[in-house]
Amino acid sequence: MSRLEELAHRHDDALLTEASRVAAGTPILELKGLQKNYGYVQALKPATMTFLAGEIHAIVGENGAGKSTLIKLLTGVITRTAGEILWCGHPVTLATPNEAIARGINAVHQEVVLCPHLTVAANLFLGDEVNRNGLMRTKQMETMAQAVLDDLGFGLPADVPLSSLTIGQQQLVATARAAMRGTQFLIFDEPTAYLTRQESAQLFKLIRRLQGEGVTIVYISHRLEEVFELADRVSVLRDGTHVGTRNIGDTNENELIALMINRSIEQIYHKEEIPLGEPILETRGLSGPGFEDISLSVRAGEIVGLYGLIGAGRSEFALGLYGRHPIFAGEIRWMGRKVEIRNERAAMELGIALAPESRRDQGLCLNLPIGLNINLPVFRKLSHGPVIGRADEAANADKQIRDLSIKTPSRRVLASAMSGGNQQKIVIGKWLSHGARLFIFDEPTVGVDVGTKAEIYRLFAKLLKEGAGIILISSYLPEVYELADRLHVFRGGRLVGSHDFHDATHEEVLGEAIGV
Amino acid sequence: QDVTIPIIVKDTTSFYWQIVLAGARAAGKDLGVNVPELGAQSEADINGQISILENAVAGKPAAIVIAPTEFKALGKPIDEAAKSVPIIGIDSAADSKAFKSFLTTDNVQGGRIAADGLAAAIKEMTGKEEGDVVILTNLPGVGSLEQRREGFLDQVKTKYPGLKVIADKYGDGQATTGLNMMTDLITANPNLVGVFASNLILGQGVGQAIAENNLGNKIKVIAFDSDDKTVGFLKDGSLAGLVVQDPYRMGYDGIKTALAVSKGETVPENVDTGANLVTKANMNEPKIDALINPKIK
Amino acid sequence: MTITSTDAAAVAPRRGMNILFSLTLIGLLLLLWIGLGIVTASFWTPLNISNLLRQGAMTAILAVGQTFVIITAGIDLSVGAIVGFSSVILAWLLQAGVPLWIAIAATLLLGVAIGTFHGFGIVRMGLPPFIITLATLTSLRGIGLLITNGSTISITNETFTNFARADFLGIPSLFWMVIMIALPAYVFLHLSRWGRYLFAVGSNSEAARLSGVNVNRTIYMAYILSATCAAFVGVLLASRIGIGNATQAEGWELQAIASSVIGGTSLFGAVGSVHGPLIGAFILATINNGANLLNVNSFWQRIITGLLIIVIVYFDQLRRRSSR
Amino acid sequence: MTITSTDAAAVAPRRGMNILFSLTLIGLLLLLWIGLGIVTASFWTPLNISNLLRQGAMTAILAVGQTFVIITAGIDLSVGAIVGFSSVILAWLLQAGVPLWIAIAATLLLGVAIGTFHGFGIVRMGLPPFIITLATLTSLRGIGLLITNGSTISITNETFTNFARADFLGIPSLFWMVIMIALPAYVFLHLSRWGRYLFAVGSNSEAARLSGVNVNRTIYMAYILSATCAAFVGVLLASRIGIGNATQAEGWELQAIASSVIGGTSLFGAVGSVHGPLIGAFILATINNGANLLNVNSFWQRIITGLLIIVIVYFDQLRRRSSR
Ligand SMILES: Nc1ncnc2c1ncn2[C@@H]1O[C@H](COP(=O)(O)OP(=O)(O)OP(=O)(O)O)[C@@H](O)[C@H]1O
Ligand SMILES: Nc1ncnc2c1ncn2[C@@H]1O[C@H](COP(=O)(O)OP(=O)(O)OP(=O)(O)O)[C@@H](O)[C@H]1O
Ligand SMILES: [Mg+2]
Ligand SMILES: [Mg+2]
Repeated sequence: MSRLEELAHRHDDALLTEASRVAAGTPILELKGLQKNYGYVQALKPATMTFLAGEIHAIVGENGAGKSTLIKLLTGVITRTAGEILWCGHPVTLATPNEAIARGINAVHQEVVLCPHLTVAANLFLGDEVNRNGLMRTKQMETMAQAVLDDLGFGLPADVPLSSLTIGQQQLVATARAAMRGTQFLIFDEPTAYLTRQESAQLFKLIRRLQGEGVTIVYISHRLEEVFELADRVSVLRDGTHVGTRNIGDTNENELIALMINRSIEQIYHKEEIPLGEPILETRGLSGPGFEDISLSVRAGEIVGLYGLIGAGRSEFALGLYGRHPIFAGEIRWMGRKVEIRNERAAMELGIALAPESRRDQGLCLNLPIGLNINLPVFRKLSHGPVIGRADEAANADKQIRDLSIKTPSRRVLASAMSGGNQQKIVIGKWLSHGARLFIFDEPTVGVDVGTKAEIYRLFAKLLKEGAGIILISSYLPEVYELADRLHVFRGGRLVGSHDFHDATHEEVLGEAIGV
Repeated sequence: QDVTIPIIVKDTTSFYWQIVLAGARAAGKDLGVNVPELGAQSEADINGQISILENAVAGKPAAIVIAPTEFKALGKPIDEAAKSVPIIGIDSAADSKAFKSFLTTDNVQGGRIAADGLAAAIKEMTGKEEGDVVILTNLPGVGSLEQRREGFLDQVKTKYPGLKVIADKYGDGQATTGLNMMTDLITANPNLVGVFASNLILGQGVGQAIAENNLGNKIKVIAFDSDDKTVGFLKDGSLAGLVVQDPYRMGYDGIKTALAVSKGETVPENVDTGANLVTKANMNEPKIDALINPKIK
Repeated sequence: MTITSTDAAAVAPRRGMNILFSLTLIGLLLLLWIGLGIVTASFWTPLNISNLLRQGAMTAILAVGQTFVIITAGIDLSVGAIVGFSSVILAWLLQAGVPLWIAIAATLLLGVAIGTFHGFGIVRMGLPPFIITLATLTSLRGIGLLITNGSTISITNETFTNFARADFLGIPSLFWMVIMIALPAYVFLHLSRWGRYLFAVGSNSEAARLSGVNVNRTIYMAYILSATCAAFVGVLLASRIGIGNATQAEGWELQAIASSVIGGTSLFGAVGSVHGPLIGAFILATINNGANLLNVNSFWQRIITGLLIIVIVYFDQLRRRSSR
Repeated sequence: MTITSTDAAAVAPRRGMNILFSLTLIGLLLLLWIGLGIVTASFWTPLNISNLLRQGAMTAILAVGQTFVIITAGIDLSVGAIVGFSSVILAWLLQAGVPLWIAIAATLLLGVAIGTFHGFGIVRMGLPPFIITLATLTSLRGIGLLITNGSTISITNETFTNFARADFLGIPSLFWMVIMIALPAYVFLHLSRWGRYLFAVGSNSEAARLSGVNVNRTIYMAYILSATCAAFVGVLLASRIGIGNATQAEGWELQAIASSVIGGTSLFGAVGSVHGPLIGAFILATINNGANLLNVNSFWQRIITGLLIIVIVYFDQLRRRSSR
């Protein structure tokens, strides 16, 4: 018996095992006219769907289509406005997370919802602690947690505070947690958004293993190739409406895209022939916290891609360039001139823009309006004397909302009310309006739907044509591979390989990143 | 100079107790005694004063002079302290028989004097001892203020049936609150003729309200204790009278008596240092002048 | 915070009280005023309205300053102490013969200095705002008491002490001071970029920093504004009661914070306005004024104040939640 | 909070003071004690140590209760008022002839009730903790004053009033009470899952809820514990001063919060311990005790207290940061 099953065994009770009696291939969960309104926003219009026991069911749709809303309804995070949910054939309320957990419905949410102050082990066991005589068995839980993490091949320590992990790693912890709980029905909401190929592969192995144990899986992703690799069936949501469900064998990418966005796009990766200009930025032997001896250059009109596994030091390098982290050694040359970038504002004044990796921690002021978030870097430009030009402010915000098709009724809506992908677009929009010479995009398309992705890539081309340079950090290999004029591979904080466009194969790049 | 006699007052942040301390300081200088000046930071802080007494005892002084904040609460701690150090009480009593000597002003009596002064002032203005009056207390739960209130209310009830106490209000220790309460009372009670403000801070606030509205000839105010602000109000007629005690003497004689006790001399068991009504009429008498202009520096 | 499965159903029975629930904070304040106008004869007299405006003025100004700090997710416990301390400094300078305007300017500058010190403690020394402002609270009272030797310093300058009781165009000068502070504060917080920066820092200081906001300077600014408002209130207090006394304004920090929170400011930062705390302060002043007019027993007055705070904030919360 | 590009360089000159910086909070407390032992003859006398332990005891217990609340990212401003109120209730019950143990039990139950009310206000009515506990603070003082009619109620039960003065095994009974509270509090906070839930709720209440933690119950629990600790301190205070008086313990809420924050608790929640606030409370008590022994002028005492708070928390912050 594996560690996972051993843990799952702790949860044997009637409510939980109810689902295991549902025969594979027959409905385990049915939605009948399920609906959710946020005030006037209809996030999910009456939806009728069926999930079959033991299947992997993918859900795809544009940003703001209502995917996360659906998942939150199923896990008791929010309560429905109307409709019915049938679990194992009988109606259930699923009004609280506890009820969902008790029935064996678990989810790995899009935004990591764990406690940053607690250790990894404490998070894994939260709400489900191992007790003896009323006291927690902290050591035992730590050992068990470590065993599970090792069993899943995640290679994470169990005794460090969660906040010391990167988002990708936190996502893995959330996955381990959901898998541990005697799950019958497990939902993944864009689990690979922050993962590299390596970790994604591990995750897929886990998903297949769980399926083998009879667990029903719902899998939400914007990466269609993952859907085709994993799923048995796929459902499409558009604007809160369920527009169809297909067996995976009966459909193809183009049909899904057409269903999702109601039109077709010829090509996602938009790459134009843009002549490269003078170098904008050069680094020579740059070292700082988390990266060492990095030498690279970015020319006008060039996209420089940085690829690597989680923790490879790419984000740290970007923050170092941007003056957020100190530089220990090496030099930065800007337009051929040696410069010292002491802080973020100095970087901005030079003409560098950084769209950071974590939209929650670094990118957005979540409880402030979208408009304020978009304009935050440019208020200086929007001010006449001490007072902000209200019209300019509105115009700039609305322009970005339009250009990036951010799905919101108004710029006054709080950023926290946006779907994950739309939040990501706000982070991008923030920096597009800044108008810099060098743009650093750290994981810019995390959680962004295909249609908008194509839009964003088109915007990249526009920036390049205006004479800017771009550093594109991505853990999604196809993205950097197809877009970058020059691709650098990071491993352990060092530059381990550099390639021109399509110079190396996927496998070669991956090999360098993993270090085999 | 190795004789140490600490003096513990109720509230070091009040002018009244600063005069007591000034008297004690002068005595210390005159008699060659080291006088630590201790005290809580609010008259309501009973626990704080007990702690300070405990700490003072730990320093093994020759004697301790204390003005107990609360009658009952300080009884036991003083009994306890008296086992190792002679204790001299000033200002207020405590539930203890351990005092070697006791120099008090009677706050109940002070309240009575205030009632008399108020009645006289009203009579002077309207010709009769009649009308609506209010009593304002700076803070609830403070022993001496309660005693003044008690004395005042009792005296009004028994001696001046024509005076009607229409409001009996408590503030929060702030002059501004006193000022606000007074302006509101003026608004709500057009027939108001008299006010008793039972301590210095309230005297300042209430005096200001009267001055602000120029009502010195319509509403008579008796306050308790004095400083140059309230003496100024007395002069310009915003206040009709001040009840003043002799805090300086209390401090001075307290230390003097304590030194005598520590040397084994016999001392009088009870001394009343008295309370006086100061009005515009008698404020220039030398005895009164000394009371309202204590030599504190 | 609480989730019930019957959100939709729960709304229905409330229908009858809907009007109450939809009242804005200023609506609740007006309701209080109308109620008091009905039960007391003297509430709506010009004299009483003047009194009311005067009584709420100082807390209102403190609350506005405090709000800047709270929006950055900080807290300034020292404002009450600064008020008392400033009254002492001003009285002391006047006593020493310093001309009035110079004395006032010096007092306000001291406020700036205290605010700068708070900023320094938070930004450079990494102290929690609660701790550094608590420390100043304690120390400032001590210094003030030391200067006055525990007593009060009278202010003899008549021009100055007359100011607080004067009217201008029928409105008390103290209330003009509120307007004089509130207008630029409004422009600053709601119309200028620095105001936006305060919100951004309070919401997510890392995001603000990466957006090029000078987070440290923003924090300095918030604490300087708060301390300077407090010093200004100290000047007004000195004028109103005609003395400098270090123990005055004790507990006003809680009043200011309460006004701010009643006015909708969130202690977790990034939520707040200029008008909210003003209304909050006048709600508190109205409760006291009304209780005095009605001659409510002082002890009952406390009980009622507590209950009214709960009721008012509860209605306001309901409105906010439903409007979302 | 601040990032300078010369972090590395700035560390070097500090080398000499390294020992100071690496001191834990309890190290700083011991340092204070050693220092006081050197400069005063009476500090290390058994009598004075007893005094010190007695004087810190009540704040220490309040601070532990308060810490539970702060860990959930809340605040309890009412604890001082509860202390005063409980002393009144206890004295009143005793005066009415209720047997001692029943009176104490009833007082503690009242604490539970008040805490439940706070929980209700926060969880069900959605009020900010600051507001609901401020309201109780105000109202409870009013009710207490109403019961005592503004004065005090004497307690004649000698057994009871002797208790606070008594020693047991040479240690003051009040300090035994601290131990009696601290031990179960430690087990509760650090070893039981309810303690962990407090941290989880303070860290990310949404995550806690999704994990099946009963967030509402956890919040109720924190406020009930805090209020009950306060009621217990009220009982101890009644024993110590032998009276019931509603205005006692004014400002103790700030003392308790300060002790907790000095002890390393974060007002943003999810960071805190049981020993931290205890040490914090005794640091504050030591400062007062030392100042009295050294015969420091009481105004200077305030100034020094403020400065020492800054210094101590600064060193503690430095240690925390460097140990990270
Ligand atoms: N708390 C909220 N308040 C108001 N509206 C909300 C809230 N949460 C989500 N919405 C709205 O509901 C709609 C659906 O959001 P949802 O998060 O389900 O989208 P999604 O399909 O998961 O998108 P993405 O791919 O970007 O994650 C969006 O328009 C969003 O703005
Ligand atoms: N302030 C710091 N000082 C020293 N090392 C750090 C610091 N911050 C992060 N690191 C370490 O630097 C390494 C690089 O992390 P970084 O987040 O930059 O990686 P990345 O390549 O961007 O990967 P990801 O895909 O997770 O974004 C990690 O091992 C991290 O633990
Ligand atoms: Mg989503
Ligand atoms: Mg990264």
